[in-house]
Amino acid sequence: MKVVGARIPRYDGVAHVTGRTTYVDDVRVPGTLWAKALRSPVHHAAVTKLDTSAAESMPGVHAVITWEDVPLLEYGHLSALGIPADEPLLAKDEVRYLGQPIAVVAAESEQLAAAAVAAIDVAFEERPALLDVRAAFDPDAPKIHQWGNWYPHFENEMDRRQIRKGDIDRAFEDADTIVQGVYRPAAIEHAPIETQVCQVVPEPDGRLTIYSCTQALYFSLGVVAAHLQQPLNRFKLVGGTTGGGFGGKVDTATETVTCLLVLKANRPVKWRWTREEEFLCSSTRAPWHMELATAVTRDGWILGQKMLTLHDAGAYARFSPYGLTKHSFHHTGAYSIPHLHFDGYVVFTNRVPTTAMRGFGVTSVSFAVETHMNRIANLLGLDPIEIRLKNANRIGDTSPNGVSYTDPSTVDTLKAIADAIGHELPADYRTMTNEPRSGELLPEHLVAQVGSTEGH
Amino acid sequence: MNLTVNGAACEIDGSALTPLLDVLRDELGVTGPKAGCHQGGCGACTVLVDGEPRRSCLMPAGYAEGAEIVTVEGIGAPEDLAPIQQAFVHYYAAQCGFCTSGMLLAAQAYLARGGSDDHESIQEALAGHVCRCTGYAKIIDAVAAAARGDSFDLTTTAVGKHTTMATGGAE
Amino acid sequence: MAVASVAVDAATETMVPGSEDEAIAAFGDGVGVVVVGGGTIVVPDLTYRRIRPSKTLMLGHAGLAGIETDGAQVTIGAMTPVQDLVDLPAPLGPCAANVADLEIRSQGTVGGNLCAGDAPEAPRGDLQGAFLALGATVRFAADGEVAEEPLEDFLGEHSGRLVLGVSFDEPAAGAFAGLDRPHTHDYTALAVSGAKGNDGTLRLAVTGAGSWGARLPSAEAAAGDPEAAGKAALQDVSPRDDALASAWYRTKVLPALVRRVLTEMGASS
Amino acid sequence: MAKHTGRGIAAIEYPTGMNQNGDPSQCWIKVKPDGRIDVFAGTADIGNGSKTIQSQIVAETIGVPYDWITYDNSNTDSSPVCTGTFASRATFVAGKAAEKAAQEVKRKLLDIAGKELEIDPSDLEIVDGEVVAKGAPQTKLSVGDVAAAATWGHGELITGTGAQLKPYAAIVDPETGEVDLPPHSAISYAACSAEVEVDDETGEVRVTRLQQCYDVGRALNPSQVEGQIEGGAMMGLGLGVLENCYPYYPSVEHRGGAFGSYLAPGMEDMPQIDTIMIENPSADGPYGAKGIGEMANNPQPPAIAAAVYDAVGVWVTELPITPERVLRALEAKAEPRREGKKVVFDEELSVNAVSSGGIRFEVPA
Repeated sequence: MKVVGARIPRYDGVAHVTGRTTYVDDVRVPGTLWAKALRSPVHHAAVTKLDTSAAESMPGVHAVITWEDVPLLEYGHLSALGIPADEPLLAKDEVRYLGQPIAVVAAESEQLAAAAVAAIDVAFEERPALLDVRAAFDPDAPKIHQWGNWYPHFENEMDRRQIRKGDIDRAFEDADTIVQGVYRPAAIEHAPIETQVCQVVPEPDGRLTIYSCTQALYFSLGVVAAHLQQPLNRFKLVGGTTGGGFGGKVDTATETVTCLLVLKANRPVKWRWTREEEFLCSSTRAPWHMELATAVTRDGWILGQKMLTLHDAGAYARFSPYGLTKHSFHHTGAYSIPHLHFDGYVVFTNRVPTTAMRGFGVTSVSFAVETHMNRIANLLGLDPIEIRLKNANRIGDTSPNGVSYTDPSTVDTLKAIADAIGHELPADYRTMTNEPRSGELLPEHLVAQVGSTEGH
Repeated sequence: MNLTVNGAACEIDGSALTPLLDVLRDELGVTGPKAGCHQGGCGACTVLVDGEPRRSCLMPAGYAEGAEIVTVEGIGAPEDLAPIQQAFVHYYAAQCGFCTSGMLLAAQAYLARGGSDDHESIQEALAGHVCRCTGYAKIIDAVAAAARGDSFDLTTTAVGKHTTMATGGAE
Repeated sequence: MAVASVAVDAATETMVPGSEDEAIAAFGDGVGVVVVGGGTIVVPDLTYRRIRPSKTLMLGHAGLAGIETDGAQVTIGAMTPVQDLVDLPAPLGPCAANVADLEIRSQGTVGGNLCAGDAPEAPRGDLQGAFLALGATVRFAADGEVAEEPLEDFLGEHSGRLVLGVSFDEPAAGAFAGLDRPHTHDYTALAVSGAKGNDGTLRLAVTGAGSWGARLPSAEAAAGDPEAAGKAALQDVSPRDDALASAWYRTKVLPALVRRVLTEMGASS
Repeated sequence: MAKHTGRGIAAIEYPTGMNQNGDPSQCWIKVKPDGRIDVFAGTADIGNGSKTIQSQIVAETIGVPYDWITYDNSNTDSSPVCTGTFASRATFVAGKAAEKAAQEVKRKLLDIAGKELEIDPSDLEIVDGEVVAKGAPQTKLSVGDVAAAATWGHGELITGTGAQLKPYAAIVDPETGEVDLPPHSAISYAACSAEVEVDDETGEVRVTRLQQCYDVGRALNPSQVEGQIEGGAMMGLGLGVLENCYPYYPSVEHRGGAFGSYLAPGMEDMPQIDTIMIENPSADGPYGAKGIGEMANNPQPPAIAAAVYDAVGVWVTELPITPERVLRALEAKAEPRREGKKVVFDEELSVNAVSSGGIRFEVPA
């Protein structure tokens, strides 16, 4: 018997194909109220008036909550790592993106909740919006965030993530060619087929049961407990079965607000975002702006790389500082590059906050580095597979942070692709392995790159 | 209104305008069809109406009056799976499962009209159904296998049609 | 069950006529009436509360579906599903086949398509260009009277009028060219239809270059030279930016699509 | 008018587990009196298949059939901590916790069995649900009998707990980014070839083939790994040529709120996909596995961009590579600026062109 390595069908496969898997939206609790949110209709504004009394007095409306109802208004996605919080659960005196939630209503039906949202008296004084990360640093840029237009809380209160390795100036001096390019992948929707949804039920013992579509049960439990300033066992988070996530359902977008509505209404409440809300108001993959300057020799050795990254975080930080740090750790791609100079900024703009998504931080840099690599090969008249094999990270080579690689496979995967497409490699490339560099593959500029693999 | 859902006659109050999806899920408690968008854009709500695949979020319930409606619950139970359901299990064609019921019913209708195992025909028949997890490859393989009339071993999954294994690296 | 996601207002009066005559009578002058054909556009508008009508006219049982051929004349009922057109000759068949996916084509109707203007995301009347190229006539009811009008005049003027059907003469030749990305979920970003009548009249029309489908008279005038006709077509449209494509892009591509249609028709006639 | 074909290559790497680590996952297991196994973990199954994988790991580690396992990740009352299903960690980190918990269960089962059989536990093994004396396969006791003996005879509850946590790799020098501990648990690698067909008149790009090779460490369930890779390929295709929240970025105008205006890849967008899986085992992952769920959408966009260049001779470096961007690039036919040994592409996109002095990207000539 070998279970590991076997093609076992999904644990929940039969439940999936018979429609019996219970997703949050399939939970049925009698007496459940519907939640609907009042959201910002503008990209950036002061909230000059917020009066919910008319909505509250409508028949069938059981609760309206605003920022005033939240015990701890700001709790960050990275607070557990000691990173300060910047985003209110519900907007207080200003809104920073179109769709930002301001107040949420619980009522007997979805249509009644929508009518109550329309009855909330709210006024805005619009402010100029900042949308281009490249203009965020300019003196005349609108000031949109309490921390300034870019995140200032990296270690030692630095305002950027830096990587410095080797001597970039020497790499540029020694280079035969310096290739510069700009790479800008787009913001992407997670677009799981199940939209953001939760159902919260008050239990006889005073606890709240939270039916959640979260990708991270304990993370979301911690977020709810922190906002409500309650111990973890006040809540039972029920989940584990999620209709697609891709990173967006780490956000804990609905759970906390729904708990607050339940505590106010003392009734079960469900908040299911519409597809339109999912597209327009839920967080996205970030758009990135990346500039690369790479020092290369005419025979295709990469001596050094300078990089500037502007990460468009949208209106609030969420996971962006984490994502940018991960990005910086992987900004050389699958290659060993001795001289590095990286500056990355988490830049705030008046768009929907961005969050984790499949490949967080690295999808962007893979596009930049690899497209740049293809350009370099093309400019130098070199084969795109050979130049990659030559510079590929090998066992013992050190990463941008100075850590040695223990299990690289760049050589293997590239050779397999060369085979698959019928691309014949010269003999010395065909025999390449992942083993530590030596001989012609260890030119002078890479000697210092070979570290120790012990201890990892 | 009188509907027949998975063989059972149901009497429904409410507006003829109410989308069939909401009648099924919220009035009848038939939760197989999923509310993925309420815009007709994803296909998670597709059911069979007199044998034809229809987006139930777009169809006013009044249009289904007197019709035979079949949801995923109606094509096969766990102990008695329809061939297309067996194919989805055996080909690992469902991941998160949220698009699966709509996908299955579109496939079921395709098979019922004599659809072949030709990949392009399958792609055309199921084109409106968004799956964000699988990349569609295994769904197409599953429908093709069901179209061929294969039988399925439910204790294992099929060897990937698009994959080869290699041992490499630095052992 | 209290968990009702239904956002359709219970207050909306629904009228479900069982025949064309009943439909005409129920529609009346059309004031305050929202017509529900297949539901593909109106039902999401209702669920998302973009419209909140006091009265709806549901045509599903009014018997307005079907394609009839009488000599050279083809008549298509307003409730005919788009899917029923896909095997017709060009430009209508390939144009219909280019609309969305099988299920949406089976639910969306010809009448609804002719009354669909642009939405924030994109122009929606995928079939309008093909019918314009065919010189189609719309049969409609208003204030209880039935009348006909060229589609060209009717587009955008459907308020107070209930579409009953559309008719045209089978063309001697026809062609359709659209952007052919295989993606199925979006509306037609840009497509050109052409048809040559039995009397030699040539009509060209576009979908996606404005709020409504539009004839391309300047291109028609230059039709002898497909390249020149393509460029001339730009005088006839004022495309705009939307979620699917920019005005710039539509302007760049329209000449090519016009040329492809003319070339194909030239080859087939 | 012409359609042109092209091919492009990319090679990538991607870390498993949270960057800088510090992300715990835990698991606990109890054994019912008939030997059936209940596994409790807090790992959400978002479609990735962690319910299946963790059940497989537990069955394999203890030595019982897969269908003896029940897996409960349904709530935070019964399940221990799991940081979550993201960062390619559900198999690698949470699966390792399950393996550790199962090892403890196995050890306890062998202890009880040793007492029942009066054999030293180190001379016993568990094979397909039976405790067997090594070298004397006729001497055996079913796991069900062992569990019964533990319950009714020895008065013991057989449980196992496992926790996986790699310590947080702090940045010791924020000026250089140097760390003192490895910031990743394992790194996975992939290479990709993309083939495209480009219409030079409409700018439409159709991806016709993706050939990919992934180092997956070890495929614990090859069908599930394929599912991740194929799903990732389509998401990568979306990144490359279709998807965009802001069609006129950085403008926020014309943002789509429907599947009709946000182009998530559909079934007809699918190219031919061929995948090669290489098993280069990770030292730290359960049974050598690496996490490849996320990276599966990373190699396609650059491979597609290079294929478009190969087809029509223009670099489109803003994603997605829409028909409009292809046509604009074809119209501009931009050549890089050459200055000394510098070759400068995309100057109009640079901060140097857009910022009025707030930020610059300086490179010596």
